[in-house]
Amino acid sequence: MTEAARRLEPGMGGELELRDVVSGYGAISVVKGVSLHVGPGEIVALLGKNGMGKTTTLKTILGMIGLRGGAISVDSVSVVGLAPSKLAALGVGYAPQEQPLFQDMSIRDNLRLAIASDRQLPAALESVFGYFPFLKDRLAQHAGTLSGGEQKMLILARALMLRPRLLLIDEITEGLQPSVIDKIASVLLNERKKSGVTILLVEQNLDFALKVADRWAVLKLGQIDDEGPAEPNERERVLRHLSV
Amino acid sequence: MSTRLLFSVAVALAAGVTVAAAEEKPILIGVPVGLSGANSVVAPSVVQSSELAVEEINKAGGVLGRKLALEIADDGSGAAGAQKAFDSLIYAKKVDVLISMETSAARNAGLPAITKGRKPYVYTSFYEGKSCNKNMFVDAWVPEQQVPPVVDAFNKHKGAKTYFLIGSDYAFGRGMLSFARGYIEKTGGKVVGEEYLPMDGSDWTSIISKLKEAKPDALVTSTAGGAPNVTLTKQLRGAGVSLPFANLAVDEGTAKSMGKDAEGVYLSASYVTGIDSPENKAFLTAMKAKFGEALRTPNDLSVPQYEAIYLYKAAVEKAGGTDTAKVIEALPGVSFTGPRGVITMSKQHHAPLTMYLSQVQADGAVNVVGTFKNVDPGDQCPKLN
Amino acid sequence: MRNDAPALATAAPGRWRLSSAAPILVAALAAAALWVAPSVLDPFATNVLTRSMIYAVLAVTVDLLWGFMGALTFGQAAFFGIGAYAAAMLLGQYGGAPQWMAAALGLAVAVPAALGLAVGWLSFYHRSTALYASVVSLVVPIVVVQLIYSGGEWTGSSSGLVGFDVLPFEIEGYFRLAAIVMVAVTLAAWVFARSDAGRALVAVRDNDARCAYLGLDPKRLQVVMTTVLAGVAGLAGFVFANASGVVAPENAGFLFGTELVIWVALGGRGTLLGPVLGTIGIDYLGANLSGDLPFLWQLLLGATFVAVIILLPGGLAEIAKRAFAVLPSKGAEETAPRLVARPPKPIQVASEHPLLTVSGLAKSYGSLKVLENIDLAIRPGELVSLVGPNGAGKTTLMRCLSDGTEPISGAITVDGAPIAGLAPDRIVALGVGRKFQVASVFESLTVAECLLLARASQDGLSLVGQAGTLSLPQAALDVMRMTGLDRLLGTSVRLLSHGQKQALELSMVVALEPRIILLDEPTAGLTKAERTTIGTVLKTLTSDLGIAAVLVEHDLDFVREISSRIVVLHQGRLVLDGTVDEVVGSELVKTIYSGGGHD
Amino acid sequence: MLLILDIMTTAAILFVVAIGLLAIFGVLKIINFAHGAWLTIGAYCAVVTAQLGFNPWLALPLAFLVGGALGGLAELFIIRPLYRRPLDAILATWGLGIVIGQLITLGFGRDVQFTPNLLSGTVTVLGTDYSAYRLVALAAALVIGVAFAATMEGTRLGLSARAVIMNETLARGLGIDTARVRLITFMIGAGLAALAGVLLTPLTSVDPTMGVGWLIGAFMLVMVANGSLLALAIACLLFGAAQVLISTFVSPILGSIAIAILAALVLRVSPKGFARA
Repeated sequence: MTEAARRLEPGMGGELELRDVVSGYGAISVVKGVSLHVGPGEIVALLGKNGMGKTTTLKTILGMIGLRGGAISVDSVSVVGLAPSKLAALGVGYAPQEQPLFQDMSIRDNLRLAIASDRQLPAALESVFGYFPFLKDRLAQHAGTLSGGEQKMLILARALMLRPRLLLIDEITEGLQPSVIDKIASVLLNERKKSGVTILLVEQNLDFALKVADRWAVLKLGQIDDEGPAEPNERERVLRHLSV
Repeated sequence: MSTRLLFSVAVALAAGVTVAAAEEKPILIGVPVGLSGANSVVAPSVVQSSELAVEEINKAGGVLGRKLALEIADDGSGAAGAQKAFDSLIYAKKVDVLISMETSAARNAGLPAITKGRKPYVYTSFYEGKSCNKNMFVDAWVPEQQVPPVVDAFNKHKGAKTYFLIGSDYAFGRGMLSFARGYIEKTGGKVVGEEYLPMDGSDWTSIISKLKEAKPDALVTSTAGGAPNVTLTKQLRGAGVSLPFANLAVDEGTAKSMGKDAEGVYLSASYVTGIDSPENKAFLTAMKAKFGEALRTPNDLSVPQYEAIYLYKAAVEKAGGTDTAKVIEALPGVSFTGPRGVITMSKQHHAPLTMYLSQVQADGAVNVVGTFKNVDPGDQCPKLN
Repeated sequence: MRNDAPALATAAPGRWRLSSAAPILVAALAAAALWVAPSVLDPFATNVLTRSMIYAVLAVTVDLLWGFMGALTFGQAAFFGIGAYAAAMLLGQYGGAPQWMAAALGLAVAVPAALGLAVGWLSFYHRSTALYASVVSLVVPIVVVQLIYSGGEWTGSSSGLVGFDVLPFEIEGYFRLAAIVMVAVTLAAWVFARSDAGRALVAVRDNDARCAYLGLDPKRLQVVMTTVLAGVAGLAGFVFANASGVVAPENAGFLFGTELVIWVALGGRGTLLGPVLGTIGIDYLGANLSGDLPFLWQLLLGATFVAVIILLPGGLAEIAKRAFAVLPSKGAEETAPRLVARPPKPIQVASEHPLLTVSGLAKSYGSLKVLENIDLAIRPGELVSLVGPNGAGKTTLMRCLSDGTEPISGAITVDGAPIAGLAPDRIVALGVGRKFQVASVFESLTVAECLLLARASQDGLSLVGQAGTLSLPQAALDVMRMTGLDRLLGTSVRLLSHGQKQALELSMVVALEPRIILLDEPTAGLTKAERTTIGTVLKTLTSDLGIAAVLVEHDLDFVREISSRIVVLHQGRLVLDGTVDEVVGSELVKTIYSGGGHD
Repeated sequence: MLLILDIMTTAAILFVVAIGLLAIFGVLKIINFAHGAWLTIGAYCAVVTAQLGFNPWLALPLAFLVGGALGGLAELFIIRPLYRRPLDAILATWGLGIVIGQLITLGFGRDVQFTPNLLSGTVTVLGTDYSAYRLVALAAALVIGVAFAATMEGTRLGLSARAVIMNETLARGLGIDTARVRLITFMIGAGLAALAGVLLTPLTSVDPTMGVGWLIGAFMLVMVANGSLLALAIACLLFGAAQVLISTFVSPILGSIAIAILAALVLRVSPKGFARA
């Protein structure tokens, strides 16, 4: 892995700013005025129950769903109206939750898709092999043949291929064993230490979120319902928002 | 776009009005013809020969002192278009007669209109025969006239005993080949295969393979004009078929446009440009003079059209006017000496014709190799006399 | 609502009668005008318009199939051609004596209808796609034309048939015949399209899954329509054969089929009058122009067609609509029926005998196991909430319960009857109603029409008229009253809010009078007040009427409040099944929701 | 032997004709009913090449470029607004086909055009005289098929196209410019159709409506292949064989509609056609 390549250029911190964001599908607005700030190098966990607008918020940032109101900027530059392809070029990485992999493509092709040019491929592959060595020997294998945990690691690896300055992660821990969750947590924290990447983490797994994030925010019915610092003593307070 | 459309409507309406003002109304000849669709390749030549005939007749003083004028209408080479074209000519343009080369489907579609509209109709296209209507006359050939020269020649000069027949699956294709089969068998030959492809089919592979396996002495084809003719000939040549090969459905012009692929093909026709007669030479000279560069090669469809207009002229003169009943009565009795020789539609509304067997040469020229005088059309419409 | 009802009842009839008389009035005027027309028109226009009007009949059938039912078809030309050939062949063989003329008419309708039945059966089946129906409709004319070509003397091959006996009319007579047939068919189509049964066509186009889950058989409706309209096309063929005196293969061909679609698209699909006027206008214009400008005419028509498809999907009718608002559009309440309560079904007594049993249910997608070893029994009057984190398999379980054609292992019974292999509409008939997560309603219909369709599997639908009353079970009325839907009966569903659509779907499901009701997140995206309403309704349904309810829900406050039992799913397994207290207090549940709970 | 050669070459010709349609359907999920018009455009490129006096084989690259360029225009102005209305896209492309046919008629006339043979004569294959050009067509099918597969598997464009086919939302989320992928795919599909048009010239007549006859067969094959290249190859072989066998042993008329009927039946039984694997 080349440390030099990962060093950030000045002023490229991946700071994310959402102001009064409204968006949704068809006649329905799912996100109804969300304001959220994620500072450069910060990790923020966006929590909340199903259907509260977490994934919609991520997709709105990525430009996959049209913004109906408010403003979104990355490093103080508005990204509203930018096609997802332009965002990727700006260094925004994404680890989606629903149908996150091309199951019938090789692992290598899945990883290739994250970067714009094959010339960067060897270096980028080397860098993610550092985190997930198992990928190295299985590049030709179809992604669909990986186990659930391995697939999740592949999703994360792919998001890291881009060497993003801002990383949007959607429920990466869903259905995973604790050991894999720990592994993912350490990868994220490591990457932040190394590259100063900013991360917005959509999660339902509270323990994981509190472990990785600096701050948390709970989304309820499309609005930020509560937020606070990610400290162990906050657990009960957050759980009230999430459980029975 | 809508203004253009409106403009077109205006033009169309105006065209209907302009005829009204002439001092003595000209005799109107309606020509429904396939300007679009399958016949659109040959239609321009039919229009040209009609124009020449009308120009010549008008220059010579017209018919009973009246001028002739043409009304051309596109029949789309099919039934639906023909219905519109016949209606338009008979009812909107109020023509006195219809003279046209058309597909069989278009002709049939027009027949109810000429019956209801009570107009004489001269059909100038060769066809599969046996279409009868008291208002309709035909001055082109039918199978009884076209097939015997070919089969006789193959019999006599090529010693052909076994024949393979290939056609498009439509009335003309089936009609020609079924007559050919009968004639071949009657004259002691044998048909070792008879195959058809749909009219719009373009893949003759299996049929050609069957042909090669049957190893006949000669091949007779009768496809739809235009594309099927070309695809079949190309694929036959591609497969290396070099039998004596007669094409009952190809005209001189198409044969020429096929280039080297058509070399050696026999065709049987009542007209080829190479006919050595003063009438034909005069006709060809006049056509060249009138159309110059734009001239479409005259052919076995356009020349009958030319002659039919003269036949109609003769009938009107004999009848003393354009009254339909009188013209119909007069038509079988008149004759005209044109590029094809003397034409009289005296046999059950059909015409005995001189037939020419010719062969396509390497340079595309079509040489006459045999002449058959006054071939009788046989009993086409026994009920019409 | 009880207060509003009389007002509705008195206000509606006057306007209503006028609007339902409109088609007949228009038809009568059109018929009268067309009857006189031949004495004014020249013979050319008369002849051309005769054919145009016959084609317009076909355009109406294409519009019903495509514009209303959503099945793009190129096949109507084939049925038309078969009808024309059947008549021509019979009349050519036996002559035009009255009995043979009647036989020709019968044959011209029956043969295409029989083929239409076969084509419909081939085109529409459970899980068939709209594209497949179009594919079949392409094949049919190709095959039919080939048969005609190969028919030799029988069919006249490429030359078609001519010279057969026809009805003893002059051209004016044929014009009037064509006009009458066109006006009658258009009127029938108009009345039908506006009738309750006609709305079912639109419902099938909008959302055929919802139709199935209302206990209707959308595929059967599509097959019936294909059959009947094939017969109508055959009738047009009969008239055509008589009026033109000739039939040709191109009358049955694929190209003619595409032409019909072009006319309908240009006229305005889904408007009936648009396609009729479009067909007559374009065909008449074509007859005048194409003779002189054959290629240019085709070019103009093609270019206009492309432009209309892209820019003006509603066709020329849309321009007319926008400019003058002349085409009848239903204003709110104009045609809304009056609500009445129907006598309640006998209350199901809460018994120990389970209504729904699931035993050993497992389901997997490829190697991914979504559900494993689920055992569950639900009794009348129970309100069971299914909870669990994302991906636990809750929605999959709901789908397995309501669609017997889902491949599963294990057994599911409703009231003792196994549901394996049953399509959704059959399971609805067993008394299972399902509400989807995303409100599944009919966007193009009004609220009242949606509810009528919900009752259709039990009460039927009128083929000609619109029901004056809408008789719903009291429970459905309650849902509507509480959510305010009762005042929006004539409103187009498209205009409803998200919450109103959810309430409408719930009303529709309740209107089915199910014994078991499956609800997938009925409160998603609703306001607090709306959720309270829904909760109350559900409690009433289960406790008062003895209906069993199974609920997938994420709002745990809501679950706590209304459930009689909670079932927890996690990673495809049933991990807990108990009372509210048992589950809420469970450490296991807390672990699951905080991210643990793995084996 | 003759039969086997007939089957192989018939399948090859079907494959060449259908692959452009498949490329577009696979990625865009749009059925290009103007496919026949692009075959015609390609064939007229051969006519123009001959008129200019160039080597007839030069028509192949020319047709690919012209077809691709025109395809790009069609995608931008006609296809792009209709991605959400696939049935309307069928109609709009059909209309486009009419327009192209009429424009060709206005430009070149209705006549059958003369094109020089790419290759004439026969060769002897295992004792059977066989049309040399049909064997060339077989080779062309293999070359085009392999080149297409290599593009899909080996290049970044192919990678992006496969990503769009498998999961367009995800592809977009990963920053793939899906609009560009669609445009380029349509251009390639249109280019391949035009290329096929040139390859057809030695077998068929060249006239403004020549493409229509090939459209339905190609459409049916692509439906059965459901966007998969391998399935298309299988479909061409099976249906090509059926067509040849029925033509040979039953009737060429039945053979000519065999593909349409068989495809409809196959789709009824298995909606995904041969693309099961």
